Amino acid sequence: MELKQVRNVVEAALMAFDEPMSMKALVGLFPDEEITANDINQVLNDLDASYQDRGIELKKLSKGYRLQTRESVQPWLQNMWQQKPKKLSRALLETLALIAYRQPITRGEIEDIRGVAVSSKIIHYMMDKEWIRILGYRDVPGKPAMLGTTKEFLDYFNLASLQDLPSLAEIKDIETLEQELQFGEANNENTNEAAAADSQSKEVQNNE
Amino acid sequence: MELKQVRNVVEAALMAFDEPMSMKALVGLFPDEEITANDINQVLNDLDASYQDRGIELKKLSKGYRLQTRESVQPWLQNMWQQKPKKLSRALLETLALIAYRQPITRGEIEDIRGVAVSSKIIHYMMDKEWIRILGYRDVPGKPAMLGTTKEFLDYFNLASLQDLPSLAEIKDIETLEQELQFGEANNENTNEAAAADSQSKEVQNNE
Amino acid sequence: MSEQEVKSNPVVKQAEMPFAVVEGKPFTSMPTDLYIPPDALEVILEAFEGPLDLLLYLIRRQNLDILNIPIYDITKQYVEYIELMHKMNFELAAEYLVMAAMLAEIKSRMLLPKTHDDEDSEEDPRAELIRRLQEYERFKQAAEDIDGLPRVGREVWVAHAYLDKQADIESIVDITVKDLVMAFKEVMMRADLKVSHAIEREVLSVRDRMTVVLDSLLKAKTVNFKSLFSKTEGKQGALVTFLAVLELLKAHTIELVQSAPFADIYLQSSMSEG
Repeated sequence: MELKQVRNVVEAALMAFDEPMSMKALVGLFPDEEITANDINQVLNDLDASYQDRGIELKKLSKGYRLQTRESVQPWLQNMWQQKPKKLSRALLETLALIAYRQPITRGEIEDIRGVAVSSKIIHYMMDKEWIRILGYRDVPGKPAMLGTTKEFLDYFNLASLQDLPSLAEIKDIETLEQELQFGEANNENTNEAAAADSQSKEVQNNE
Repeated sequence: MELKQVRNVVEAALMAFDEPMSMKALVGLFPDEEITANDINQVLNDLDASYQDRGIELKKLSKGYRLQTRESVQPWLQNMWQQKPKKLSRALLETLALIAYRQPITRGEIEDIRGVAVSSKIIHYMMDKEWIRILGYRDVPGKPAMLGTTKEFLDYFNLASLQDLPSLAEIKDIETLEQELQFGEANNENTNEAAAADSQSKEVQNNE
Repeated sequence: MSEQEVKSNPVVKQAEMPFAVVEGKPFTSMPTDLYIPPDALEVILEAFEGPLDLLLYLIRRQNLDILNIPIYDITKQYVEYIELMHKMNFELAAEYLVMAAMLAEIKSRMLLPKTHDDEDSEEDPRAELIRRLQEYERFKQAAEDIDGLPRVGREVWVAHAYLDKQADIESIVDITVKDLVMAFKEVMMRADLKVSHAIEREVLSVRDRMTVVLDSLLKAKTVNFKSLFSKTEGKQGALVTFLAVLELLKAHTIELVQSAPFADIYLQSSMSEG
């Protein structure tokens, strides 16, 4: 079987199935031919190159490969739909962020950090979307469920792995913190001084 | 706007949209540019020509244009659903589980427990499979239908009666077991926040 | 914004905070002083994701560094917000009150003179608050970052081509009893422990019997109560059936009818005439 034919089958398969396709699934398209993962890789590279100049791209996600439209054509494509995509609430996004960056995490821990109760509705919504799942139960009183994100979460947010999440802002360590506190204590009613300290620390944050 | 760019947008739109797209819808992608049906026609001809040698084709239907896989690649694509039985969605599984364990149960009660609406599609699917049936109607406002499982349901799951479903105590055992398994996993993953994703994606690669 | 009884607070430095708003309300920024138009209070409180968020807002509004919170000013402002909300009979989440108490405590501890003995053991009372604020702020930022990621259905769409015979895929499903059990376990755990207390073998057998009883009512309009019982099942079976009937009665699913005292009792569906 010629590689060109393999390429056509792989391209058609990627478009025919809505879920990302793993390398195994792609090799599995050819049970009767001797097609290796190497061949598939070459074909995927070819396809990727052929999409360079187009409105679609080949994306590698955690579960496998997916063909999707490029962000650059989004302004036109959004004209196709009557309704705007649903906005996610800040409460949901903050909860999701905590689960993504801090998994495995319990609901109580999320509430500690956010300082407010987490509504069951939000948890259920994300479970239903299969963005989060129960990883197990912590062996403490009440056996709280430990939550984590799923591959569907990565797919939906167009990430290959959790490492592709935007990096979390640094937190100042306690020693620096205490030094600054002691330094600033005498001036704590002086907003000008505080503002100066602020602009300094902003620079630091920008460098991070 | 260059025709090449128009072509990229049209191609991406045809791939992104589930239904055939009418000429009107295609022209409607460009509300701010002066793109005519003639331009779109030319672009569609170009696209059609570029697919001549590929696994996909542009098809004109009564409702509009649709991209579809060619019959010539069908034999390979068939291999996909032999190797990968489709998993039922979590929403369906949970709904079915609640009906099995809590029958007779109304849709509203299922929604209360799950915290999200139950889609009619899921109910219809299970009715179609004859896994569930309407046992009667509750005499409360709205006269909701009470759902229960069928003999076909028992057959499908190889159960002699509902009492053969594992009890809560037995579920607990499974749970403890899984928890122990997952605890080990979670601890490994927890050493570094991002490592969780890494091992997730590694798992996938190993499975491939 | 209405002009009535505007009171400005001299401590507050006015600084622009970008603030996107809500429900056709014309404001484009958060109020720059402590005055909030009464009808906007709810909208504004909803804009905050809890006490830490409100506190962060108060700090950022003045271009202050979290690390150097002027605890006196901030506490005063925070408490004024809370009091205002109280005055409006606004149902205030407990978390806001807890934070007010915490701020008041920090404030009072900072007023106490420090002895030399304390210096090593006691850290600045603000430290814990600052740690929490920093921690919250980084996840607030992370939430915004995640919101900015390209999403399926918003910035990108999955490319697909139509494939015939998709029905074939639908027809092949693969679930086992274990999938079902795990799904049940998960949904019940999520629904809180209070709901899941009652699923034991006995209850399931009652549920099973409820289905059997309803099934007999699908076949006939009325069913003789006696006919539900059979000697071969023994006492246990009779009890299960009886409990099933009680459950169905409780749920307004069936009703019992009797034509005369001591006559046979019949079951019928509550809906049979409706």
